[in-house]
Amino acid sequence: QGRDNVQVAGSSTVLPYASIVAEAFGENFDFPTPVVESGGSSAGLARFCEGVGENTIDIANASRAIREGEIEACAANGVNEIIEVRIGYDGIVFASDIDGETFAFTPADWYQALAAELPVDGEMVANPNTSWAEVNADLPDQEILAFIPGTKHGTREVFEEKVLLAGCEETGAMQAMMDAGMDEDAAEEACIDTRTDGVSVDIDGDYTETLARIEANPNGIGVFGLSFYENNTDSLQVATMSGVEPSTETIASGDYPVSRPLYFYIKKAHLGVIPGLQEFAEFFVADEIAGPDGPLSAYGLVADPELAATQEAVANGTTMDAM
Amino acid sequence: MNDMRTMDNAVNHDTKITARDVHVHYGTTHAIKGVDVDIADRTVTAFIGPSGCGKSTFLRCLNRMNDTIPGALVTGEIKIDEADIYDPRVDPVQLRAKVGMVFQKPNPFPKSIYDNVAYGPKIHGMARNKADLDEIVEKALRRGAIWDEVKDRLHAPGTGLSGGQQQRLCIARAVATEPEILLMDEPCSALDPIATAQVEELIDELKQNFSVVIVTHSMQQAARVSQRTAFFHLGHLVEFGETGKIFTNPEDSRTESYISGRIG
Amino acid sequence: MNDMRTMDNAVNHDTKITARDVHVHYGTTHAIKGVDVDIADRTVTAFIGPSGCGKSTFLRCLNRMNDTIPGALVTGEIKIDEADIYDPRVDPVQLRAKVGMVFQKPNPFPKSIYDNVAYGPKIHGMARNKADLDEIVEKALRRGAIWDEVKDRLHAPGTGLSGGQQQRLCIARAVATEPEILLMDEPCSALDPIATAQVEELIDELKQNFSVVIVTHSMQQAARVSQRTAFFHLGHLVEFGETGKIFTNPEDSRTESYISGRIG
Amino acid sequence: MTDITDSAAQPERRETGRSILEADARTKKRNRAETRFKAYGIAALGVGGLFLIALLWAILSNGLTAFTQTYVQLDVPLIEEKLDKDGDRDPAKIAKVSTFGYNPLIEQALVELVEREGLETELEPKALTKMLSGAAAADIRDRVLANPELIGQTVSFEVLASSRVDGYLKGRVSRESLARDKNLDAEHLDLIDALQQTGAVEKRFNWAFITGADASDSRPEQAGIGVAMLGSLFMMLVVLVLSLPIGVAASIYLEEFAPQNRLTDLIEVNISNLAAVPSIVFGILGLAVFIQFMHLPQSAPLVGGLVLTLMTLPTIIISTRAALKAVPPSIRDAALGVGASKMQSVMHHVLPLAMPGILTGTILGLAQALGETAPLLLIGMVGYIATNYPDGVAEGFLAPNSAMPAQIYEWAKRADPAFYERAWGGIIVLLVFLLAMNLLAILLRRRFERRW
Amino acid sequence: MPTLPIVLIVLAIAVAAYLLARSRAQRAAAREGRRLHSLPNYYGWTGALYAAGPALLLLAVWLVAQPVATRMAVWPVLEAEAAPNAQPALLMADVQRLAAGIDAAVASGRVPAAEAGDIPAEELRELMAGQGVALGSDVTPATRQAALRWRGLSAGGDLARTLAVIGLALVGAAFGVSRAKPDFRARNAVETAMRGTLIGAALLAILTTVGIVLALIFNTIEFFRLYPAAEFFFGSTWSPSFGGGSELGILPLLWGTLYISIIALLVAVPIGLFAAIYLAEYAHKNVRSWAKPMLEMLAGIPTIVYGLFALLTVGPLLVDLFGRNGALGVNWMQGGTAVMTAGLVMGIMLIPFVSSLSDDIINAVPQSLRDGSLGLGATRSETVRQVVLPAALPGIVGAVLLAASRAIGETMIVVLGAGAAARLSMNPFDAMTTVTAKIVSQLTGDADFSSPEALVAFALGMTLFVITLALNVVALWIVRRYREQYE
Ligand SMILES: Nc1ncnc2c1ncn2[C@@H]1O[C@H](COP(=O)(O)OP(=O)(O)OP(=O)(O)O)[C@@H](O)[C@H]1O
Ligand SMILES: Nc1ncnc2c1ncn2[C@@H]1O[C@H](COP(=O)(O)OP(=O)(O)OP(=O)(O)O)[C@@H](O)[C@H]1O
Ligand SMILES: [Mg+2]
Ligand SMILES: [Mg+2]
Ligand SMILES: O=P([O-])([O-])[O-]
Repeated sequence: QGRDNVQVAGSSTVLPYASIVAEAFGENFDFPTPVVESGGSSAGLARFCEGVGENTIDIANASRAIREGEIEACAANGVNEIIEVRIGYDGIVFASDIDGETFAFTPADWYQALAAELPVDGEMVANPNTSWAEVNADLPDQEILAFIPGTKHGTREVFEEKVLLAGCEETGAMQAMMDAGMDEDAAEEACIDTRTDGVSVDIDGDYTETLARIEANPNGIGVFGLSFYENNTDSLQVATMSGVEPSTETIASGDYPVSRPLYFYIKKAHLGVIPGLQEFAEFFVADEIAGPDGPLSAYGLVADPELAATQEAVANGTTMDAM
Repeated sequence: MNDMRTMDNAVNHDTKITARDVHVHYGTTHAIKGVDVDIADRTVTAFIGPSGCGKSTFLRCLNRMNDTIPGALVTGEIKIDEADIYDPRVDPVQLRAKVGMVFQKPNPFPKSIYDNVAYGPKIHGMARNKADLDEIVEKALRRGAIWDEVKDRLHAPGTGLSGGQQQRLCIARAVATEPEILLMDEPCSALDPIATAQVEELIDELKQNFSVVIVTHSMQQAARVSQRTAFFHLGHLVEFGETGKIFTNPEDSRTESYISGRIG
Repeated sequence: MNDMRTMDNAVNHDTKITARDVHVHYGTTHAIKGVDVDIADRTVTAFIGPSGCGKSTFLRCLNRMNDTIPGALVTGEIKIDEADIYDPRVDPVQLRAKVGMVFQKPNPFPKSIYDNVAYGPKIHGMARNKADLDEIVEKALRRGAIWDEVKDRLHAPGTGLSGGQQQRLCIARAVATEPEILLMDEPCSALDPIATAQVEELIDELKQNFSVVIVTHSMQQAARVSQRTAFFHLGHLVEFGETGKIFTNPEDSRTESYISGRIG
Repeated sequence: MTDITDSAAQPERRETGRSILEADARTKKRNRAETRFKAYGIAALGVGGLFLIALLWAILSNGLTAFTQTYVQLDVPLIEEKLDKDGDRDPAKIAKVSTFGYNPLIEQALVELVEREGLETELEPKALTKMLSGAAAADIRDRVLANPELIGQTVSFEVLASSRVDGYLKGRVSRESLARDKNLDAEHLDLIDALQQTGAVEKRFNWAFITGADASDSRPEQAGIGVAMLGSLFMMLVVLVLSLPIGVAASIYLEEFAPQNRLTDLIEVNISNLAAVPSIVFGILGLAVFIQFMHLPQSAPLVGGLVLTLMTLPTIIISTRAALKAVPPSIRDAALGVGASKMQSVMHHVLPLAMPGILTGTILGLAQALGETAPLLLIGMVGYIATNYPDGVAEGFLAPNSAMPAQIYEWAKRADPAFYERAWGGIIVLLVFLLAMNLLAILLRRRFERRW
Repeated sequence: MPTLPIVLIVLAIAVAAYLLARSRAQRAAAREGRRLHSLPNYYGWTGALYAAGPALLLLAVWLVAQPVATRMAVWPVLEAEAAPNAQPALLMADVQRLAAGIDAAVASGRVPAAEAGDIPAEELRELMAGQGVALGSDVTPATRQAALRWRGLSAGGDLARTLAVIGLALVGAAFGVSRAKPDFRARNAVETAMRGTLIGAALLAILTTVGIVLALIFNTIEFFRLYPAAEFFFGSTWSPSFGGGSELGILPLLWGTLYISIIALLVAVPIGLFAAIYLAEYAHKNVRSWAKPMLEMLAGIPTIVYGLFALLTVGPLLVDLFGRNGALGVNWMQGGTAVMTAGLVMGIMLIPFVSSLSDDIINAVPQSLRDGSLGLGATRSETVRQVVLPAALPGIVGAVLLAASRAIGETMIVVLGAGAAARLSMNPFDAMTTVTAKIVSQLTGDADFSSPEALVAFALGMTLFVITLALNVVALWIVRRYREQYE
């Protein structure tokens, strides 16, 4: 008996968007509502690459691009033709308790607040900063306590690259380290190495956990997805980064620096054979859904300026190696 | 037995236990029906009667072991040393320390033989040290007439003994705590004549200082060890008096029938 | 008892059970030491001996109830009706259906009195219908001399009976399945003389068709009911023979000492 | 036997004279220990009860609001040229109009409502729709597709208010907290207040929460736990039907029949070890064995049930074995003695006596299975799944579905705080389900309990 | 014929065999005037078992074997044309799906049965799509050929299977019925079969273990290929990172697991045990029958609730006590999430595991032992501590082990309550994490699934599995040693 519904699995970051699309798809098409599982990008891609056939999923959501090793693993199991679809961007924001102080950060502030060691006169010393005011006199005198994504999250990578590393370069710390004899890789490592004295807390869970922690500890500053923040403006206030307030507009325009693309991957072998798969994929990236005025954007997705190209690729079934 | 001495003893001693109008119900079963009895100090009192007549039940009233049977209801008055044992102020624990009991079915603890006997003395703090305790245990086992059989296996489990050995172990366990009153529910039922004689000797010895109440089916045994005998029948205490008199010249016809082997 | 008849009976019947060089070890305890015995059909054989000498142990060998004791090891040969009961092909279940047992400690099932007795007949398919079963149960309870006491409370739990009642219930339960051989481990230990007499009558009746082996501490009882008597001592079968002879003219000095009450 | 000699000298009476009314020092001490011991027991029970109350309080206070929901009474003009241009009521053509096509109608209905009630507002018609759930359009469309003859009329619908409006009426959303919310403004709230006066906006008991299906992240007000409850029900059926007999059978073998040897030890150790295996590892196992190897469908309650069965087995086995062990050997002897086989003695006597323990194991095992999420993550039962009622029993086992704890977990992660309230509401439903499920076991256990 | 009807037919035959065998045995017994060896029902059951047992077994084996055999028979058709690096399994999967799809098309009447063999390869994929059958690639003539071959073979196989299974059932039934004579040991036969079932159930545990090991082992090996084993087992730092250069030492995780479990047990065991004792020995029956199920509710609350409870209630409470400006003024605790928080809350969850099971076991200790002790003048508590508990020890240890196992395996509470910091610290007020929490997080994260950072989840699972196995061996040994058997 044939499977008649589309099966999607993967990133919990993409899940909300996928569920909105799936719901609308189920309402407006004769196909059954697709099943969207969560479980993480990695687990989703792992199942995606399990092989071809009804007992494997059709689409993997990912909050990062598929990696080389994964493509190989896919190929080894016969999943050769993969269509990559970028659905938009996820803005990453820094927010704190609504009743607390207001912050305006720069990447440099974060680097200096969270780095494990800072270069002082060519020597690496353990980070001595305990208050944001010590980092930057313009910031409130509030103890440093940051809830940052754990290393299982792709967001962490973005955070390291676009905040810590950028801050490290901005402050000249990177240069100082290299001057002190470190090679570039080691210096980069040192830049993104966060302190372990309890000031920087890794969150392996979801944004709700980060929020709960801020509620339990109002001095904390957390890292959230834009959509999450927008749904919780009653308890969170957002900080500006380098003077830019995060919003779908500022992120789409590239003014706000911290964001990452979100993807889903389609198994081409299933196109045309799993009922509704093609339609679902096209519906997902249609303007009325993923465009700037669509429900995804309303929910917090930053629409992809190159959506048209994506739509075309989906319609043509352009696979990755063909790109 | 020497009837004279029996009389003598019985008259000499004060009443230790008084029961007045005791009734016991197990749910709907009316097991004891208005029993009045006075048990004298330093005497052996035997309870006899056909199986199921309520001997064990009444015996268990005397140290409130019936408390542990769900549904058992005891009414009436039982006094030991003038104190009502069903008084709310009475601590059944202390009562039972004073009124020891050997149960009808031997129930050794699943512990070593030594620990079985040492248990009581330990909880009552009767030994100051290990040597004391060893002594108490040995003495109790000797009095229970089982020392020779178990002295080499004191640390073997008490549950691995033969039926009669378990029974004697339970006797030893009960006497180890030196109760003032000892209730023994058919203590010799699983014993051979020699062991029985040894236990009877123990009872006789205990009687010098304490009160012993013994349930027995053997009228010979009752005649041998007891000074007073109570005959129970269908929950009633039919007759109670000097052992000699009960066996030779009972007042109630039922007693007579039972003794002569006509009712059961 | 009539000695003439006893002799008579004993000679008439073939051997039902033969035991040769039976040893039983419980871990390190050597409980039975090389016992040889022939138990005749349609006879009552009494096992006597001091407490702990191995009577129960040997009895349990005869229907392989020792199998259930962890650590018990039986060696030697025991044949019933010429078949070795320790042969691997033997089904102990069938054996036990044929060789019934009354245990030393009464162990009623925590079920109703009726169900206690009906259980065996049910699993052996002895009743075609409820009426049949009722009849079997009543008959067994009557034979166990307990019918009158329990007929109004057949559906009360068997564990709520008095000690002696439980014992008789277990006897009733054992006879309900009509075994060919009945092993009774001190079946009258908790019974009053009348009940004892009734059970002895039952034994006498059973003997007409079946073999009965009874462990007893009462030499009077052994003399009353049995045709042959085996005297055990410290795991040895010291003497075995016609009951009359054992009690009047024992060959072994230990037997004599025991019977005259000198060793225990 | 004794003779007269003893009676000659009366030895010293042991100087105890222990009164039973006055405790001596040692007894007092022991009694204090006794009182303490009992107090520990009461305290333990009290602490347990306290924790339970604290948890239940947290659950109830957070979750009860999920059982009410705000609805808006709306007269929607089903304009023919928008919904059926040709006017031939061809269902296929009517279906072509997507939910987006219904939005203008709703807008219009709202504007009319405001006007009819004589209210003033500065909000744009499009902004007005923010007061309603996204589900409204879908609801109306469904009704129209079911009864095309409605087209052309103005039909009264009861539609869901948006989660923010609902939150406002429940006190979760306040005017201040809306300051930065881009979804709703204070103006909306004025309107809502006014509409509530007129009765067009109303808060009612939320049956849809108990019977409904999951909804996407943008429509918390529509989400219900009914379908997931069904998923749990089918999973629990599998668990009960498999784990109880298998668990009891395995325990009987190990406790009553198994010879004392290495194999038995191995099995025994294995079973206790399985109890310590993290539940997610059972998920890995389930994915590998049931989905990849046996090709059972993904996200199916059947697979979930199988995985949870494996996870529950150790609990049932361990408790059953403990209960079997506690049955006194004399009972077994008694049965064997009348010629019952080992099997019969176990089945007829030992097992009934061990029943309370077995049922306890079942209660705990099922409770654990019912509340477990982690393994479901790997076999595809967590996410946006519980969207449709299965048709029929076979579908119930095989069609994709979620389960209550997975649904709760999902909701707890979602961004909109309205989902958070539903997560707690879902927990209430789960606990009621748990009690209902275990009620039989609890009653049975009470019946079987006895002492011997 | 599909499987379900076959099974139903076999069961019907079994029922018939049951009735026949039973009545035959009864009649024979009546005729020969002998008693049956066993109860009549046992004869019935033997008949039924002979009928159903072998037949169903055959069916099961056949169901597994037929596709394998067919696959082997069909592969040569494909082999010639297959690309050199093509995967037989994948190609065969396509063939199988294609064959199933054609079957479905025939069944639904879209393709007349006679023409099924004539559909050209090019049209097949479309036809299949209409049928909702996913194919890996376009249909080549060889695939089509293979699929047709497959259909032919499996149709034959299905027929043979139906006949063989039903035939075997009939033969078995006949045999079973023929054995129903009075002297046949029917009970023994049935009990042997039952025993086999029991053993089977017990072996399921081993099977599960094998399954778990197999599900973990390949990825574990893969992990150790990428990451040195010595650093994994003896490394004292856990810091995975995306850029490579992760340090994946298990020690801090093991320490966290141990620490949290111990605290949880320190909470659950005394509370659970005392509650059990109180319920079994002191409480009124009505109190007990209410309190016990109530406590059991603690086991049914989803762990995420406990996690939130830890994070939002217990954590802040502990900080108020032990934190910087806490009531105790000790400044031991930096944040709300700590070993203590998670341990406490986990302990609450485990209470019913200890209390309910122990309560049952304590309740099962024979009253005569209590009487024996009380009769010596022991207080109830002395009786409980020195007589009842030792007698109930094996069961209680079982309950505690179960609780400990749950503590080791628990995730959600740790994730939310203990913080995610992997560190080796003695301070119970520090944040730490456990092996299971990391298994979940590494498995569900964003990391490349073929990277050591993701694969480490399997190695963690495997290691934990081995460690708990060792602990259980020790526990078994201890229980054996201290068991007190009553009676
Ligand atoms: N389960 C057991 N484990 C170890 N030793 C045992 C066990 N059962 C009995 N024994 C020992 O074996 C010996 C014989 O015991 P058995 O029960 O056969 O005695 P008995 O003759 O029946 O005594 P009694 O008349 O007291 O019942 C005794 O020394 C006893 O301690
Ligand atoms: N737990 C109980 N529940 C209900 N009835 C009981 C219980 N215990 C005893 N009985 C009944 O109470 C009556 C007296 O029992 P008791 O045990 O006192 O008899 P007994 O005189 O000791 O007899 P035996 O000599 O047989 O031990 C009997 O009819 C018995 O069946
Ligand atoms: Mg009695
Ligand atoms: Mg014996
Ligand atoms: O679930 P994520 O892969 O987006 O963290």
